[in-house]
Amino acid sequence: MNGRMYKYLAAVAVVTACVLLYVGKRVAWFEDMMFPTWLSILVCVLIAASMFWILLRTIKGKPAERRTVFLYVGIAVSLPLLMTISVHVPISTEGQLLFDGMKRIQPGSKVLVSFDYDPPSAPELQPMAEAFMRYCFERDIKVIIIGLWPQGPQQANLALAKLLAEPAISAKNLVYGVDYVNLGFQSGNEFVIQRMGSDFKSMFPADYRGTPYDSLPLVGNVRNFSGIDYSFNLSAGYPGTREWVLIGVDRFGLVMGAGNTAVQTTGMYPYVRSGQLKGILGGMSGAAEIEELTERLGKGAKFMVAQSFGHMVMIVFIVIGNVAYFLHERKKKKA
Amino acid sequence: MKQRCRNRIRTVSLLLIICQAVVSSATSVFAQSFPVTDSTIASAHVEAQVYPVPPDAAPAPPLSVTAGDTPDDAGGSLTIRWDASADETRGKVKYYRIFRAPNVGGRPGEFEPLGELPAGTTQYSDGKIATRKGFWEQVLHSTDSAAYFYKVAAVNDSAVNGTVYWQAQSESEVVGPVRSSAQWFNFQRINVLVGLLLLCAFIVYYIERAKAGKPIFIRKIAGLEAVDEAVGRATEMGRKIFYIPGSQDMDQVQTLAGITILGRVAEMAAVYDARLEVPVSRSLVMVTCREVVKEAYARAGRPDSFNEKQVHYITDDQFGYAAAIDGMVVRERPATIFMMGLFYAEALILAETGNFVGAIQIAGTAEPSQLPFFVAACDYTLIGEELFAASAYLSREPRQLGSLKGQDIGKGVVLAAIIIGILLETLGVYHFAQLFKVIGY
Amino acid sequence: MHHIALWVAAFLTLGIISFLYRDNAWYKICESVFVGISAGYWFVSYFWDNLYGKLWLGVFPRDPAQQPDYILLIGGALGVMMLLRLIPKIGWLSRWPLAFIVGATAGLNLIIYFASNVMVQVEDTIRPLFGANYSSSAYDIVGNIVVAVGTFAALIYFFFSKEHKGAFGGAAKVGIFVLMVTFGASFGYTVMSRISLLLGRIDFLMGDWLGVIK
Amino acid sequence: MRREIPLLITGIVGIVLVVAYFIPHFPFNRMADWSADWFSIVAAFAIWLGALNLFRLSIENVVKRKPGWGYAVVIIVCFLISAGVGFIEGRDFRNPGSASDWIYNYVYTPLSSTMFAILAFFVASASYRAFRARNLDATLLLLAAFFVMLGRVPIGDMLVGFLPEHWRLSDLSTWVMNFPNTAGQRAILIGIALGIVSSSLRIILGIERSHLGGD
Repeated sequence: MNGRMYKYLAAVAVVTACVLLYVGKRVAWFEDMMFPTWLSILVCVLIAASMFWILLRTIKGKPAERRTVFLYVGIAVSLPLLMTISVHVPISTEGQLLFDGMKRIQPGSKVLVSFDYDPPSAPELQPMAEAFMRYCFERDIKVIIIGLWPQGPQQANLALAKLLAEPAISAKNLVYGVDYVNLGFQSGNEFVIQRMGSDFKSMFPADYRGTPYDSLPLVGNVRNFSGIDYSFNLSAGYPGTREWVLIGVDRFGLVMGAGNTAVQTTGMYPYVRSGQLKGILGGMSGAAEIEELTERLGKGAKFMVAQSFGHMVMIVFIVIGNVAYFLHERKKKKA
Repeated sequence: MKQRCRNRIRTVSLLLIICQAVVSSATSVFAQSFPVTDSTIASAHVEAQVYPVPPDAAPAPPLSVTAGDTPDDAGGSLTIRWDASADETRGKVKYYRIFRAPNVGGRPGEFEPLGELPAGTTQYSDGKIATRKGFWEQVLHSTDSAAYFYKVAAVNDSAVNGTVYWQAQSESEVVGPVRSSAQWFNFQRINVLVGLLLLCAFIVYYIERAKAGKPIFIRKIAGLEAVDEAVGRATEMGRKIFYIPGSQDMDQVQTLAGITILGRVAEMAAVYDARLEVPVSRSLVMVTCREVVKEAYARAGRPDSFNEKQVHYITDDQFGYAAAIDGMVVRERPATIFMMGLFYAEALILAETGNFVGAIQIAGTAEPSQLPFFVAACDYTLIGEELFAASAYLSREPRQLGSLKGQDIGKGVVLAAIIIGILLETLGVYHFAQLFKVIGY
Repeated sequence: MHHIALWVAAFLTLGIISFLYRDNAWYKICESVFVGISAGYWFVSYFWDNLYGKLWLGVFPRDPAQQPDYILLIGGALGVMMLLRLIPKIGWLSRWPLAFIVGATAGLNLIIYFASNVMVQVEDTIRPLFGANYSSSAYDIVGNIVVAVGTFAALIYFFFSKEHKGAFGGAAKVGIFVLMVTFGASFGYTVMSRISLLLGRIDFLMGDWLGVIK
Repeated sequence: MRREIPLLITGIVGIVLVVAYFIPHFPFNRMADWSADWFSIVAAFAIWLGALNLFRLSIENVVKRKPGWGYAVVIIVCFLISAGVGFIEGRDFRNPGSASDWIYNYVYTPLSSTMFAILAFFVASASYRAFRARNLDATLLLLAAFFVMLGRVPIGDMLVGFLPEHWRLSDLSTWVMNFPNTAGQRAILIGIALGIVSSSLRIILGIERSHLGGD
C-alpha cells in the first residue's frame, strides 16, 4: 500500500469515527457504559499481562516503541473512568492543616480568593476552587475574587456559575456584590499584591464588570489586607503562592492557605513548615483531599482511581526500563 | 509600653537600638494576637426590645482601656487595647464592641460603633482614620489631622441560631483624644536591615577584593571538569556538539549564565576543532550567542572556523523548539549535548532524546521542577546555584567570583546561625531565633 | 450552540493529541489557532484591564467624587517609551522603561527574598530538636533532626569557595542525597500533575463530549 | 547619556524600593505603590510589542510564501478575530454569554489544556527510556519518586494494606514531603535567595548591566 492510499484510508477512518460518535451520542449508545466489577478486574488483568509481555520483550533487548508507551498511558488514564470503584483518599497533614484553618473562619468573614491559573491547570485547581468556595457559601462566608493571571477571573466565573446552580447554594439567594464579588485581573504580578497591601481600590478601581469599587457593598469598606480575614490562593506558577507568601503574608500579615498544581507544590513545603502558609493542597490528590474533608465528593475524588492507574503504569514502565538497563545496557556501556 | 520604649530608643545610641529592637521583637512575638478586623462577627438580627434582659446578664466592663498610635506604620491607624472583662471566663461576654467619637473642641462627639470582636480579643486596630491629602501636606506632617475618642463595651446576648432576643452591654471609660501618626523608621524591621547590610557588605567587599587582583578559590564542579573530555570526545568521533542555552529569553539570569558558559565551551571546541551547533529559541538570544561564539573562536585563534550558521534561531514556541531539536539530534547523533539555562517542560523531551542517541549530556538549570529529568537522564548535572557558579568558574571574571564569594560568606553566617540557634534552643534558650523574625505591617 | 461548541472543542483537543502519532497538518492548524487566539486574548485583556481600567479611569475617573491620579501618567509615559523600540532612531529611549522595570524588580526582590527566604527560613530551621518545653513525639524529633541536618548539609553542597574534602566533603555528600530525595519528590509530583491534566482532557472527551461518563 | 540615564534610573528605583521597606512615612510608603502602578502600565504596553512582533513575523511568512505560510494566515485571522471581538465587546468582554467568553471556553481552553495534557505521554516515555538507577544519587531519586507517586494516591495504601496504620505508603510519602523534601527545598530557597540578593545588588549598583544590551 503506498503512502497516498494510506493517508486517504486514515482520513476516511477519522470521518467514519466522527459520524459514528455523533450518531452514537444522539441515540445514546454510550449511556450506562460503566464497567461491572468483573469487567474492571478483567481489564486490569489484561493490562498487567500485556505489560508483563513488554517486560519480557525488553529483557530480550527489544524495548517498546514510544507510541506503545503513549498507548498504555492513554488506556491507564481513560479506562478506569468507566470503572465503578470507589476509593478512600489518604489525608495528608498539610491538607488537614488547611482544613483546620478553614474551620476557624467565622460566618460573615471576608475571604480573599486569588485565582492565579489558566485553563491548562484547571483539572487540578478547579475542583479545589469549587470545594473551597462551596464551603464558604454554605457557611455565609463572603468571597472576594481577584486574579493575577488574566484567565483567573474567568475560571472563577466558571466555578461560580457551577456553584450557584447547586440547589443548596441557590436556595441562599446569594447576591453579587454583597456575598461575593469578582474584582477581575490586574497586571503587574507581585506588584499588584504590594499595592493591595496599602490600597485595594487603587489596584481595582472597578470590578470586572466595570462597577466602581465603592459601590460594591462587600468591598466598600475593605481598604487593604487588614479587612481580609483569610485568603486562599490557587496557583499554577508565577505569579502565585510564592509571591503571595513573600509579600502578602510576610509584609502584610495575611493569613493564607493555598492550593497548588502538583508541579510547584514541592517547593512550597518550607513555607508550610514555617507557618507562612496555613496548609497546602497539592494537585489532583489535594483536590480529592479537600473534597473528602468538606464531605462533598466531586471531580477530584472521582479521578483518583484513574490517577492511581496512571501512576502505576508510570512506575511499571520505569521498572521495566531499569531491568533492561541492568541486564543489557550497563554491560554494553562497560564494553 | 512598646511605645514608651520606642520614644526612649530614639535618643540613645545605635547599639542600644539594636538590643532594644531584638527585645521588642522577641516580646512582640508573644504579645501578638491573631490579626483582628472589623468584620469578625456577623451582625445578627437584634430584637432587643421585645424580650426582657434577664437580671445578672450584663458582664463587667473591660478595664484599663488605652488608645494610641499604631507604631511602625504610615499613619491612618490607631490601636485600642484593653484588659478582658472579669466576666469573660464565666462565659458572660459574647463579644466586645468598639465605639469611636470625633473630637469636638476637646470633648467627644457622638459615639458610633466601629466593630465587634469575639471574646478573647484584647486589641483592635482602627484603620478608618481621616488621613491628610495632598503631596506636601503628607510629606511635612507626620501626624494625621483628626483626633478621636474611644470606648469599649463588653456585650452579652442570647444569640441562639442567629436570632438575638436580648442583649446587654456594659461600657468602659472613654479614652482620648488620640491622634495617629506616621513613623520615619520601622523599628520592627531593624533585624532585616542589619542582616541585609551585612550580606551586601560581604558581597561588595569581595567584589572589590577580586577586582584588586586577590585570587578567589572556587571548588571543582564535576560537570565542568567533564567539559574537556566531552568536547574531546566529539572531535574523536567526528560528530557534532549541540549547545542549548535554555528555552527562555535574555531577561532571565539563567539564560545569561548559560550564554557565559557557552563562551567557554565554544573556545574549547575551537581549540579541539570540534563542530559546535547552537540552536536557540529567541531572536535576542541568537544575536548574543553569535557574538559570544565568534569572540570565543577569535580568542582560540581560529576566527576563520566560525560560521554564523552555527548559531541559528528555530522558533519561540516551547514545544516547537523541543520537537525541532529532537529531530536534529536523532538525525545527526551528536557526540555531546550541553543544556544550560532555564528550561521548562521541554527539558524532559530534550534529555530523553539525547540519552536515546547515546550522547554525553551535561546539563544545568536552577529550575527545581526540571532538575529531576536532568539528573536522571544526563551524565552530569549542575544543580541550582551551581549553574551561576559555573559562569563565574569558567569566566574567572573578578566581579562574578567576588560576589560568589560574598554569597558564600552569607551562607556561612546562615549555617553558623543554624547550628548556634539549634544548640541554644535545645538547651532551652529561645531568644536567638527571634533575631530572624520578620514582622509584617 | 452548545452542541457545536463541544464539537469545536473536541476537534481542537483531538488535533493536538494527534501529534502523539506524528506531526501533521491537523496539529499544525490547531497550534496556529492557539497562537493567534491566545495572543489576541492577552492583548485585549491588558487593554481593558490596564490601559483602560487602570490608566484611563485613574486619570479620568468616571465618578466625579474621585480624585484623578495624575501620577499614573508617568507610567503611561514609560509605556509609550517602551513602544519607541519600534522606531530605530530613538529606540534607545526604550531602555528607560526597561531600566525602570529591572530596577524595580531588583529592589523589590532584594528585600522580599532576603526577608522571607533567608530570615524566615533560618528562623524556622532553628527549632529545639527535643527538650522540656517542646511537645515532642519520636516522629517530630526524627523529623526535626532530618530537616536541620538536611538543610545544613544541602547548604554545604552549595558552598563554592571551599574544597569538598574531609568532613566538609562528607556533609556535602549527605547534602546531595537530601537534594536527590527532594528531586524525587518533585518528579513524583510532576508526574501527578501531568496525569491530572491529561485526565481533565479525557474527562472532557468522554464526559462532556460523548457523554459516556457523568 | 544613553547609558548613564538608564543606569541611574535602575539604581534609584532599586534603592528607593529597598529603603521603602524600612520607612513607613509618606512619600516612601507610596513609592513602592507608584512603581507598582507604573510597572503594570508598562507591562500592558509591552504586550503591544509582543503582538506586533508576532504579527510582523506572520505577515512576513505570508508575503514571502515561506513553507507553511498557510498556518501564518491562520494565526493572523485568529488573532484578529479574538482581539477584534474583545475590543467590540468592551470592558465586559469576559462576561458569561459574550462571544469572547465562548472563544475562551471552547477554543482557548481546550487548546491550551491539551498542549499541557500531552506532556503526560512524554513524561511516561522519557521515564521509561531514560530514568536509570545508574548510581546512588539516581537510585535515591527514583525511590523517593516511587514513594511519593504511590503514597499520594489511594492505590499505594491498598498495595500495602497489610502494614499497620501510620506505617503505610501515604504516611511515608507525607513524611518524605514534610521532612527531607522540606530540607532540600529550604536549602535551595536560601541559596537562590542569596543569589538573587547578590545579583539584584549588582544590578542596583550598576555592576551588572547586561540587560541594557552589550557595551
